Amino acid sequence: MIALIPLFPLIGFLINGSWYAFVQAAPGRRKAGSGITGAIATMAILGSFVVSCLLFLQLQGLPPESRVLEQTLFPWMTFAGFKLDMAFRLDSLSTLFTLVVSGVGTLIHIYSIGYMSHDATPGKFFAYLNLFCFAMLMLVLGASLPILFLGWEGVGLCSYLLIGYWYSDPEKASAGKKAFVVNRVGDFGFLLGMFLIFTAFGTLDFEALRSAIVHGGHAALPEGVAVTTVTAICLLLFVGCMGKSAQIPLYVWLPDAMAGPTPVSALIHAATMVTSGIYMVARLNFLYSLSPTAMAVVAAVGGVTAFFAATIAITQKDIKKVLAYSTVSQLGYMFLACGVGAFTAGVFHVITHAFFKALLFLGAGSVIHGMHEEQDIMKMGGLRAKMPVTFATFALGWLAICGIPPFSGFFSKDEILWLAFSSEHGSVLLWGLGALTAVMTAFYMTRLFTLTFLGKPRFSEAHGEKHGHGHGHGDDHSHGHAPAGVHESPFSMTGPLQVLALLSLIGGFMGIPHMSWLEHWLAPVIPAHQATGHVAAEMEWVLMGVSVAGAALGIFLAIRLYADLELPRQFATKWAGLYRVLFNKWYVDELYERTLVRPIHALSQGLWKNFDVAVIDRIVLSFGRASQWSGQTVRTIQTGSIQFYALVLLIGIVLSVGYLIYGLA
Amino acid sequence: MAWLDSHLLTTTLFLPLVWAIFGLMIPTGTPGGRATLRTWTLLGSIATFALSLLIYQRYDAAGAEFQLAEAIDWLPALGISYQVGMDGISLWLFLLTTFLMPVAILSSYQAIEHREREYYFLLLFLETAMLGAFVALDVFLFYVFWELLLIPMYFLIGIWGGKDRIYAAMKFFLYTLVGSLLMLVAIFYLAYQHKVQFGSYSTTLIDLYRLRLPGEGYASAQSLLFLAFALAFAIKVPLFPLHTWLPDAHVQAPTAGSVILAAVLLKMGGYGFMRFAFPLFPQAVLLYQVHFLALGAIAIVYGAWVAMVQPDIKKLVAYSSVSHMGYVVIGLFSLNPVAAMGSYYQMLNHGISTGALFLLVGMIYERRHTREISAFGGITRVMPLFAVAFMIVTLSSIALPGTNGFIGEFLILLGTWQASRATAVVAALGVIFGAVYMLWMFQRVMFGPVNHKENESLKDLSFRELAVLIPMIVAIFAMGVFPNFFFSKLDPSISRFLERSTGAALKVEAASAPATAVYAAKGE
Amino acid sequence: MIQQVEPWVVLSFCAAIFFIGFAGVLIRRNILVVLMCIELMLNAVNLTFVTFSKELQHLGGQMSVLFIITVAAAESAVGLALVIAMFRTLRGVDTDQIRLLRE
Amino acid sequence: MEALTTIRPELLTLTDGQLQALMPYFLVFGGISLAIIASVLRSLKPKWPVFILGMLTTIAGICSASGLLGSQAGSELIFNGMMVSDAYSNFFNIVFLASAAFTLLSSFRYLDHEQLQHPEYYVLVLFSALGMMLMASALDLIVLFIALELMSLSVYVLVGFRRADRRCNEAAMKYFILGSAASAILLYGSALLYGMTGSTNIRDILAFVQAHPQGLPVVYVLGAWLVLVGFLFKVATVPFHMWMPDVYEGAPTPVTGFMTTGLKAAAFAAFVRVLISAGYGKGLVTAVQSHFHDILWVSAVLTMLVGNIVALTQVNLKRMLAYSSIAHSGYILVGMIAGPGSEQGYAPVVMYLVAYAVMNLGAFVVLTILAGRDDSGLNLQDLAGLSRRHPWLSFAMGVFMFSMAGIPPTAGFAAKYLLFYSAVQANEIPLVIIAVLCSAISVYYYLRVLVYIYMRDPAGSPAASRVSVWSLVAVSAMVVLTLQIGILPAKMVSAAKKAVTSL
Repeated sequence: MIALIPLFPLIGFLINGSWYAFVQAAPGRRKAGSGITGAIATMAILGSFVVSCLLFLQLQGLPPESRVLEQTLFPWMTFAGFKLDMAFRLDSLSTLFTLVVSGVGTLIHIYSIGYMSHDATPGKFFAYLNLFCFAMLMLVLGASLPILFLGWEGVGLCSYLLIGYWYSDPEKASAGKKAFVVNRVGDFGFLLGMFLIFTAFGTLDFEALRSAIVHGGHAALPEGVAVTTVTAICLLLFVGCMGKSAQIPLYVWLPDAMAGPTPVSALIHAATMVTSGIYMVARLNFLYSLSPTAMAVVAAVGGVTAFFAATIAITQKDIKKVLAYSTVSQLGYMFLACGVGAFTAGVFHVITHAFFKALLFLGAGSVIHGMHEEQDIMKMGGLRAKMPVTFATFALGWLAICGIPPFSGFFSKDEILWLAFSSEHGSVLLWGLGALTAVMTAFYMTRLFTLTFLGKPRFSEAHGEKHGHGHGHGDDHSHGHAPAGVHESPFSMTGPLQVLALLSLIGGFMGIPHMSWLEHWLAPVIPAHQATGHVAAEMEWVLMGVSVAGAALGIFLAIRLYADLELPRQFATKWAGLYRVLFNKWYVDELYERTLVRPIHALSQGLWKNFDVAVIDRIVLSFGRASQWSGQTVRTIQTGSIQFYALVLLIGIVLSVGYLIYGLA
Repeated sequence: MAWLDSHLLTTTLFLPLVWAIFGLMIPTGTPGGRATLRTWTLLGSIATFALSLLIYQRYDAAGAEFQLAEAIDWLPALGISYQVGMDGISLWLFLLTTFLMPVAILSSYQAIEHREREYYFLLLFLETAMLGAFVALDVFLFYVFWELLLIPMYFLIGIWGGKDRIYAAMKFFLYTLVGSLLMLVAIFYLAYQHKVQFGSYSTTLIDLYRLRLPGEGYASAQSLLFLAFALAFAIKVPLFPLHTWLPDAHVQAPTAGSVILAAVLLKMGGYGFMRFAFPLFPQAVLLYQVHFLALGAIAIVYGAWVAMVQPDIKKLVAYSSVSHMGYVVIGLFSLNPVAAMGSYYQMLNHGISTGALFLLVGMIYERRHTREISAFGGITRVMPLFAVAFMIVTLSSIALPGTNGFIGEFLILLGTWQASRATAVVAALGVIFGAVYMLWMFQRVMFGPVNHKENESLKDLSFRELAVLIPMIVAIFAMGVFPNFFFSKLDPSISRFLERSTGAALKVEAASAPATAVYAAKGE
Repeated sequence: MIQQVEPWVVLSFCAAIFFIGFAGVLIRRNILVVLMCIELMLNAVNLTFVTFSKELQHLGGQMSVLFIITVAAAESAVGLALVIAMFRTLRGVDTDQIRLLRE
Repeated sequence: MEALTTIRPELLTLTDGQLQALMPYFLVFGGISLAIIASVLRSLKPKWPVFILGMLTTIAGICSASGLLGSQAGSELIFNGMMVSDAYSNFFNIVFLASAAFTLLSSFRYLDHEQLQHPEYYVLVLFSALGMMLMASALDLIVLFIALELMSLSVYVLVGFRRADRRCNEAAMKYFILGSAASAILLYGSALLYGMTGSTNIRDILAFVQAHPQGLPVVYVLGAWLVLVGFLFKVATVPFHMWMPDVYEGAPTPVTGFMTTGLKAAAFAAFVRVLISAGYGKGLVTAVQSHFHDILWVSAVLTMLVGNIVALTQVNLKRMLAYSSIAHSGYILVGMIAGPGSEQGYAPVVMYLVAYAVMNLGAFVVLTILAGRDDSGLNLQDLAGLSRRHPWLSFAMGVFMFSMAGIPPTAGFAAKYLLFYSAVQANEIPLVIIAVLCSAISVYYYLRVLVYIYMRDPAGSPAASRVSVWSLVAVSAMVVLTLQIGILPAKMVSAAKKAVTSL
């Protein structure tokens, strides 16, 4: 039964993939609409969603401590000295993720039917989407680290393929490659972490690992495993998370990943894939909680990333880039939560974030779609009237991410902030970082919202015509309806927006403080957080007030500032240096380019030309040359003179006779 | 049938050669004649593959160590005999060879336009030589096949190769030969030692396994003999810094030649280590473990780096082979079951995925007559099917989970980690750089706008080319998803290999034979 | 009383002749002279044989000499024939003239 | 030491066994006599009769020698122990006669084309074959000398057979002068040995050595060494090799082929006999042995090195094969050195000689076919694209080249591994390593021939080559033999072993 969840998208992928490869791709075929392929893909993911729901209900029917469903398909790698099954395990944590992935996934699939309706190769697109869902579901369902890793790399692949979906544009293709490579850097850590786990615990299965550590609900180090080992494991695995979930220093790929079609950004680069790092940390919470050092690192990286990304988001002009940095920032939040031991809060934020960020991205997609591929918010404005549904749903998402009660973002964000302050791993500093980020989040999101939907339009109606050239051949969908001007998107797109808006609105109620259903539900996997005594309970309300006030402040500032564009321009000129640094994303890409990419490239070039060819191969060839040379030299002895030949003969005799006499005497 | 039963291996082994000799009689003056010749050759390779499937079916993993064995005296005065037999380690490489041969032949249909008779003769001749090397149970017989396969490969590169084909062919031949000649001396020494220790000359492998050679220190017999063997195998693998023949040979060889070179010939190095160098000289293996681990790790990163900056696709793939085969080496020298299994699997993987890469490069070369990366760009648009196939193979090459490459690299790294963490860390860097150079190449060739006019009119894959690629792609996924299918026939053989290579087998023997205990005690 | 010549004196004499012959082969440019030098070497050998034969009181040595003289005659015949052939093509019998084949 | 003062009647009669043992020699000698008669009968147009007589002679000789090889149990001493007929000599007789036969086959058409069709050619070849046969069976140094001269004098003439050609003359002259000097040295050595041991019979010399295990007189050692130098000259090991490339290059191609095979085999055959009796045999532990060993060791190494590296630089095929012939002498010398210490004894040497004769003769037959007027057109470039014109000859050349390079499955490989195997047994491992490395060098120039034949396009219009049925028969026979010995060497090995055990 569990296997059906990933199986459906796999089948969808195979159908659409073969359809694309053998029918659609052939040059000269007439363009196919996205209808059939989209329907197939949607049916597939919907199937997963239905199965997920059924299984969720089944789980709910079980007593909490035995809420685990397992299915072993076949032995994957099993031989003397090693055993690994292709096995799935559905427990209270993974069931949440399957629901989110397949649920949000279904919505985004539906959305894509509209969004990709004018694309040349929708078969390919939906095949990729299905493949992604398959991999993502494998990731959350895997019963052991290697299977998780299978999904982990699988989603990376899909991310790569979808970012570079419009491959004709070299920049987009590069962005895809960058995503893959940066993720590979993370996977490097992941792999090593996995090896270390295997060496230390002799297993890679989550349950076996858990039972090696957790005894009677209490995590303890087994015999012979040092804390440093656990710290090393956690940190190495966290390197993997940095890659996949875009944390400092490996976050650089995510903003570039916005090159992909917007539904992809929503599904992969906001709602699901990027949260798999949090999933893994939550999954291995028993391991992380053993290592305070690792926890501190996770929290610090998360907090810093949250703040850092927010600073960049403030200055970005590309609607998707803003959202991308906001995603990085929110992911940082989640890790902050995990780092302070609030795994449940982290997961909570994953879920709410999935709702509102998917909503925001899809809304942005709707805007872009309506604006004929315009992504610069400076060239938008006043879309409220043109796109009422998009505006309304986007507004809900905006409020949710700003943390305004009672929208979903408020609950999860507040939970994180509170625990960052109150938990034993937490501190005022972390809280401060989080709160400051919250203010900035409210600020830049409001800026985005204002510039896009409010104010006066800063574009001409015929504007759409001159855009879309960048996508080359693969991006036909912008040409189809340019004369129509800016317009609201079709229902296949706004429908999902509305569902997501609803979810953003009510999603938070699953985790209302002190009566959190979520915490209760996750208790078998993540032990309920023990309230610590050192912070007064009233503080919670105080802090909540502070954060809401902060959000309100941010919103207020942004609305004031961006009502008129003159003010921000003045700020930008006044603090030109700071602005430039922020606008250029702290020059991190350039730094990597200078310190890693170019040196390694130069090194490789040098190794090839100056070492491989000039040294190694030359040494090899020098044997041949030396033989040739000595041959040339020796052959000159052959002078052709009889007498010289006789002389050599004589010399030979004299030498040998001399040796004989000397030896015998 | 009874005869076939008892001579199954020999029949399979020599079928291609005999078949090829008949093929020589087909007149190739007309297009029809040439087509007949191609079909005839293809049928021959398919028949061989069918027979090898029969072998697969007969082979019982739980049974004796070497099955389907045959032994005939060849040169009894020197203890040399014709002995063939099959164990798990032979089995899959044998199948890999017979599986790839039809693919290679099919891929040559259009690429080879002149002297086809010789070409197809040599291909089948090569098959016999390769198969022989994989089933030979007599060290000397192995050596004969090992050298024998140089002949057809030499001509394949030299006659049908690219611009510098003669240089490449010569380099390939000489490089490999120089390495293996010392092995020949070592083989003689072993046979002689057998005479000293057991009273008769023998080059039979199982006899030689019983030898006890002093193994203390770098100047000991084991150490020197191991080096002689290892040199031959390391060149074939090829291990850094003995790899420089490979880029030349790979680049210049015709497509089928590159495929076989990469897919099978390189495996002979790894196979040689597993079958001969390790079990024969267990102490020396321990002695040189560190060195080879280091070289393997260097090869992985170095190969990847150098591959990154290659302007020629084939050369890039060639250097990627250096990198990939580095994994095999570190896996073997880690001396534990996980890494050993991974290593062996990696050999199969590399055979499939690099073979497929060469096929793809060959296909695009046939269309454009260049392999310069800069001559391409945006090919995906004109050749979507090709792009799909290329993508899949690329993914296999960068070891994406779900493809075959992952299983190998994962197991190798996991096993190596237990033997030497530093090696594993460096080797794991290869995971990153592997993605860098492959994807970068892929991007430059397949993505971006089509900015060369010649590329606008490229034809997508033909039916024949699909028939070539689909088996490879199926293999890629089958091996990635159901590795256990392969492991199950391998497991006992790998265990035996490790038992011998770590000296465990000797220790067991020593316990029952106290006279020789002195040596075995040092086995660790 | 006639003083018996010590055998080693004779043998040394033979050796000297032998090497004189060899030196002639090395030094002389005229092929005819070179041929004579070879004869000289053979005759030194003959003398050696005879000396040993006398010393050992054994006829074998002297028998050998007869054979050697015969063979030497045949050899000279062939040699002279070759010299003639050479003279026909090269118009000379100088060893310096035959350095066409080299290296 | 028996003085030859009394006449013993039994020395003047031949027993049946002896008579039988002499049959090959008689047959060949009879054939030669008939051929001489035929060749002076000008009215008969002696080309065909002499050729056929020659072929029949060699075939008859081969038959009777192989009959003896099969039937003879031990060894048969003839002429008061001056000659012996044993498996060894008969084995070599077959080799010599076969080599002569194939030389005749390949020469027939060649001589027509070169306008050298003189019946003396066949007679001389047969004479030198007879000389070789006598060399392999001589037990007396004087007999050996006479046999050597019989062989050499015939070959001197053959080398200079193209009388009007300068190069040919030069080759003959060089060979003659240096060969005569070497013969004189050999003879001088014999004289010294005679003086020390009182006999020229090598069995007696061996007895002398066995009687003086602790120390041999210096003069004896000198004598023995000078005799060996005579042989080293004939087999052309460094530094006594200088004549060889010039002579091989200058001589008519089939003669060169004959020299590299028959002559070399004969020299080695006699060499082995003499070497053993001079104190380098199995079971003899003498100071001489270790000294000879050292010198031969150095000589072998130099020979292999010089032969191979100089061959690398040659473009004329005949000259290249000459240097390669030097190199092969080096390998054989390795076998000679290892002989006493290995279980195989000198069998690998014998085996190698056979293999070398087969493949080299084959190569020279091919060259004979390809040679243009006055042996021109034997440079590497002239072979370019040969595979298009002569697929079969190209294939044959490929087989011979691989065989010489020692690549399986050819005779050259079988012979080489046998040789190196025995050297390893004799614990000559450094020597073997040098030898295999040298043979690796050699692969380069052998393969280069194939590069031209198979991988290069023909340059210019090639001269019409002279394929005849006879030479094709010869080539095909050599290909078959090369492969047969390579794939199933056991028979040849046991034959070689049998030959050597009879020593």
